[in-house]
Amino acid sequence: MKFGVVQFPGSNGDQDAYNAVCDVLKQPVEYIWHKSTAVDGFDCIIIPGGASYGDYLRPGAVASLSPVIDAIRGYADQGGRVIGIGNGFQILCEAGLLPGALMTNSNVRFKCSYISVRVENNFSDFSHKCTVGQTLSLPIEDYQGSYYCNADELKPLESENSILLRYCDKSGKVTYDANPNGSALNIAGILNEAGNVAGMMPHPERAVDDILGSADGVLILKSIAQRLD
Amino acid sequence: MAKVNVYVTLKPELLDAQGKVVQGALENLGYTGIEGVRVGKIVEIEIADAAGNIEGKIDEICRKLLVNPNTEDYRFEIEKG
Amino acid sequence: MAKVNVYVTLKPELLDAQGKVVQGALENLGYTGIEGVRVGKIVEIEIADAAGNIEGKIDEICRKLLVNPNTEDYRFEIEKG
Amino acid sequence: MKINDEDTMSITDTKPIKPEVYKEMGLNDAEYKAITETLGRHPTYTEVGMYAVMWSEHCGYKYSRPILRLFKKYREAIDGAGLENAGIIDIGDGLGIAMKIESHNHPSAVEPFQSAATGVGGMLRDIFTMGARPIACLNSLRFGPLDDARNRYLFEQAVAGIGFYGNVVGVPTVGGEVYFDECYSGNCLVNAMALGVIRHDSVAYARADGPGNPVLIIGSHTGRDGIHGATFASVELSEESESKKSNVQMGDPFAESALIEATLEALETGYVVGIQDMGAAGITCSTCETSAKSDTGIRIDIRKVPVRETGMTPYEIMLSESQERMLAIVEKGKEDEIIAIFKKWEVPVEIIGEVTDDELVHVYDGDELVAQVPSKSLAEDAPTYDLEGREPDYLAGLNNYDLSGLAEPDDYNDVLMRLLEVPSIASKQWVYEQFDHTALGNTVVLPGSDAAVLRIRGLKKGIAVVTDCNGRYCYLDPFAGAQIAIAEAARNLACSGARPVGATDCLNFGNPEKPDGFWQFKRAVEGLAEACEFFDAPIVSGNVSLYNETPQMAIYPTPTIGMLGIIEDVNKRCSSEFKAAGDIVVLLSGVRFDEGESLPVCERESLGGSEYLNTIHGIVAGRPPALDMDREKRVHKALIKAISQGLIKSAHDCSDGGLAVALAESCIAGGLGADITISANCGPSAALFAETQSRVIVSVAAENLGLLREIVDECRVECTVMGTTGGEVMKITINDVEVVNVGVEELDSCWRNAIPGKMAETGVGC
Ligand SMILES: Nc1ncnc2c1ncn2[C@@H]1O[C@H](COP(=O)(O)OP(=O)(O)O)[C@@H](O)[C@H]1O
Ligand SMILES: [Mg+2]
Repeated sequence: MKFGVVQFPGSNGDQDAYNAVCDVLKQPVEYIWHKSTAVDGFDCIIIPGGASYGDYLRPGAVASLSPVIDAIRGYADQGGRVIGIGNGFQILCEAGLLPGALMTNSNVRFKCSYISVRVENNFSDFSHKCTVGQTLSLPIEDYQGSYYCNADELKPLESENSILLRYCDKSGKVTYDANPNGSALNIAGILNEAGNVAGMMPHPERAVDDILGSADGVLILKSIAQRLD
Repeated sequence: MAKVNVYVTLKPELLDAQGKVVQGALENLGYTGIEGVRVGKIVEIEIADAAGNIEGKIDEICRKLLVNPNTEDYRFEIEKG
Repeated sequence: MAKVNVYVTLKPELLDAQGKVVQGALENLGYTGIEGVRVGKIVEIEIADAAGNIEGKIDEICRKLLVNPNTEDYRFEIEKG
Repeated sequence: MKINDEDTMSITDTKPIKPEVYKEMGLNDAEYKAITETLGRHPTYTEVGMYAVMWSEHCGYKYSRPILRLFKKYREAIDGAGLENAGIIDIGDGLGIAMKIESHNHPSAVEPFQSAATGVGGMLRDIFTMGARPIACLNSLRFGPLDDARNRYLFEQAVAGIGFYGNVVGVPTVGGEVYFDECYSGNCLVNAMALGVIRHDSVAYARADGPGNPVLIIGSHTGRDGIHGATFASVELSEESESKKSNVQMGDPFAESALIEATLEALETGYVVGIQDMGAAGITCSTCETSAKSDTGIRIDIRKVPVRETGMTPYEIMLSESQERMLAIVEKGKEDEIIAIFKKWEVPVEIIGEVTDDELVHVYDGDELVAQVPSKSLAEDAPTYDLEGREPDYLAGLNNYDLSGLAEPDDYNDVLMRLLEVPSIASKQWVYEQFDHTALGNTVVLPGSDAAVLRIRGLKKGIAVVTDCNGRYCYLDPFAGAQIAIAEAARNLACSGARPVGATDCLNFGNPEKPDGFWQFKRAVEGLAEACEFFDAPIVSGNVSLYNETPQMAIYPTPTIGMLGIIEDVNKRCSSEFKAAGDIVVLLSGVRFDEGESLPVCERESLGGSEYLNTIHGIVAGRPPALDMDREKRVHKALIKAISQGLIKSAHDCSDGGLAVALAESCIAGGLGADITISANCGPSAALFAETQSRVIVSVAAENLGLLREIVDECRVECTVMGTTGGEVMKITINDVEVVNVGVEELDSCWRNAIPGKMAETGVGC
């Protein structure tokens, strides 16, 4: 079972994602250069976090036009699993692989912090190791992490169980105060309609060891790895 | 030679967080009667060759890269030189 | 009632990292003859009361808050309504 | 350019440069004369510019070099192989940490966002130029009080700029400090620090060996920005500096992140002979310093330098401080391989010349020779001056200020809360939330504790890092204040379980040409030099920022220390918050106890220089608290040992605001109250708020108290049980009188909302 981690100029979460797959999942993993279109043979492709192309213009806008994303579009159409984390989520939205967009945080400041998210869906390949309603502690770090989509897209997200994670308080309640950036419906992560493409602003790959403050990210990584078994 | 100014603004129905902060700041500075502030982008492009369907080309560039149609509107001006 | 558009652009002698990336992306998309791209800001302000020296007021707002005179130039248009 | 021909060209017929011109650039008559003597002719305009920047204080250290020799590592480097971009500290296992701190003060007062951003960029380049992979950034920031809108603007923009750069590059900003004081109003301090990991066998050097080897310029195109930035950093800020504004440098963290990956990959090949980043004085500095170090020369054609604008003069190209650029010297015949690596990362790269054997820097503008200067005269022969220092007249009066008449406050709860609200003491969450501190996934102790702790992939050991300096102490006694900065940095490391292994310093001072200013500078360096050796934290790198004053005021002398420590087992790291109800709260102290007493002998004077005195009484006077380095070190030893055995649940040092503030911070961070009882032979204000040194508050499980006592006895450290954790209230009883009783939630909200509250008074610009 082979993981791919896409490398864009300037993306910096690639190493975290790569190391997490090596150290935590102990699975084979390879970098995929942004100009490459060779995406077959991977069991899951990670589009990592961290400022591809400097987040210039709009985060993810430039990266979404790269050859690798075109190839990933085909890969996803055939049911290939893709997870975008942070900037990776932004890229997937910009590329139209996920609905909606990520907008500037409501306080117009970058925010880095451990937050709590509630698992809304545990049928997916990205969350079946969790229970519905479980609270995960994960770090966020973004300036444009506020999820938005129009009403037409929002309804199906809700009705089709495509909301993966929502910002909540420590006890698991989804409240206004627990929303760190103004996201619609406190959305922190979503799935596409087919359930094989996921995007999330929190970083599970950085929360993989109690010593780092949380190992809750392991549940998400293991969900991916074990469904593939 | 053409100089193109593309103006990209947030769709009016969306909350403009940055605009709101600027508005608050203006109010703090004592300016009254500010009813709304919205912050958008200008992208200035210089193109060597202004022949052909330049409008069509710019429009394409906007839709492909400069603008996120989910959240933004745009208009542009072309100044041929 | 007045609607004011303030256009804020980076001084021409300064490096526009954003513009450079946009230019590179356009070239990668196959657009040729792009000689330069610069990214700036528009701030749209709605003011209830357009009486008095509104130009002066807007200019002051630009200098106090909207524009960083070390790095940016600006111009504005006022549309009285 | 005929660079392959025998270089027979030389510059003749030069005319004298007008004194106004070289003076405007910062050279004096004697320096100009020395240049003409070295060259045997008058310099060209380009050459004067090159000398002016290289001989400025910022690059040439003309006033500070004699003093910096007090630092052992500096002396050894200057007398030996030469200084490198950053110092390297051995951490065992074949690995080292490259570490450096640097100021971006003057530009920040003019254009805070870009200056803070480029400060971070410059630091990172110093690190990866050595071949080290950057793993963390820290910073040290000082501004005037937040009641003033201009100060709020500077603070907000500097923080945003640091965040912008570090967050986009993807190196976590794991710690730092922020202070506010009137003395920084006209002259804020923005110091950026970075560190990276490196294998000892793959260190890269700033050298230009091997005549004939090609010289490459790498990275962003050269523009007109920042010309004479180094000179600018070497004068006092004045109205006139307003007109130099247009030389702000713009940072491009995206370009930097590609530069990091490409450079590290190029260095891996082993074909890079030498490499130097371009900071102050750009191409001038990198060409002359690398060749001077290798006893070679360099010949370049500035027309080969990729430029952003047309019509740039040789002078402008040689002095530009455009960011995200490097100079590399590559093994002849391997240049294509190296160039291919940079191309892959889409980083611009050009061959601009070659190494020569004549020890000269030759600058061609196409066919025309525009400068030809001995490398060493630029890089090493900057004149140094022994300035005169004199103890400032005001100092004796301040030091001997009589504090005995101070009234005790009526309400200690109120005083405590007022101190927690002082922005220098209050929570810095507003700041560090704007920095990505979890990037790279190695941050073990996040901002908010004493020192930041990082794991190193594949190793059991971890590292701890911290920045520290109390400028007020340094103002009252630069020698003692500097020593306390070192002691406190080491103490913060010890609180996380780390022993210090090295340090870096940023010497922020006023005008050295004034005897007061020079005395402060010299005394502080003397203090640092002695203390850093004593605490086994040799200073391996640093930076000097002088002239931090306005016509109204000089800053407090502020020798910021960045210190690195090692934790043998990173799983054993400790943090500052109380962990569980029912734990015993213990004070470890290096201060002498009198028979039968459970708190140090303290006198009124120990309130000298304290935040209490400043905030509650509006007085900056007295002497800084006394430091006994030997006792201090024993506390660290006991603490590190107890932490390594897993005996201690939390540790937090007493610093600004004294014992009461430190207790409150451990309560707030842990969301737990404490019931504390102490006895003292001084007034409650001194017992609660004196900033007596060498003290650490720890919490331990009751069953481990005995084992802890054994360790502290063995280390000859005082250990006083003060109470227990638990409940929702923090209570302090002194000599049977309850003086403090406040809910932790109330303390928390004072402390947490102070900075956001002040900042909400303004809005962000866009
Ligand atoms: N400018 C900053 N950048 C990042 N972290 C900061 C900054 N200022 C303070 N911090 C963090 O906030 C915490 C408290 O800082 P400070 O009040 O200076 O602590 P101390 O009193 O222990 O020196 C520390 O973890 C520190 O690293
Ligand atoms: Mg501390």
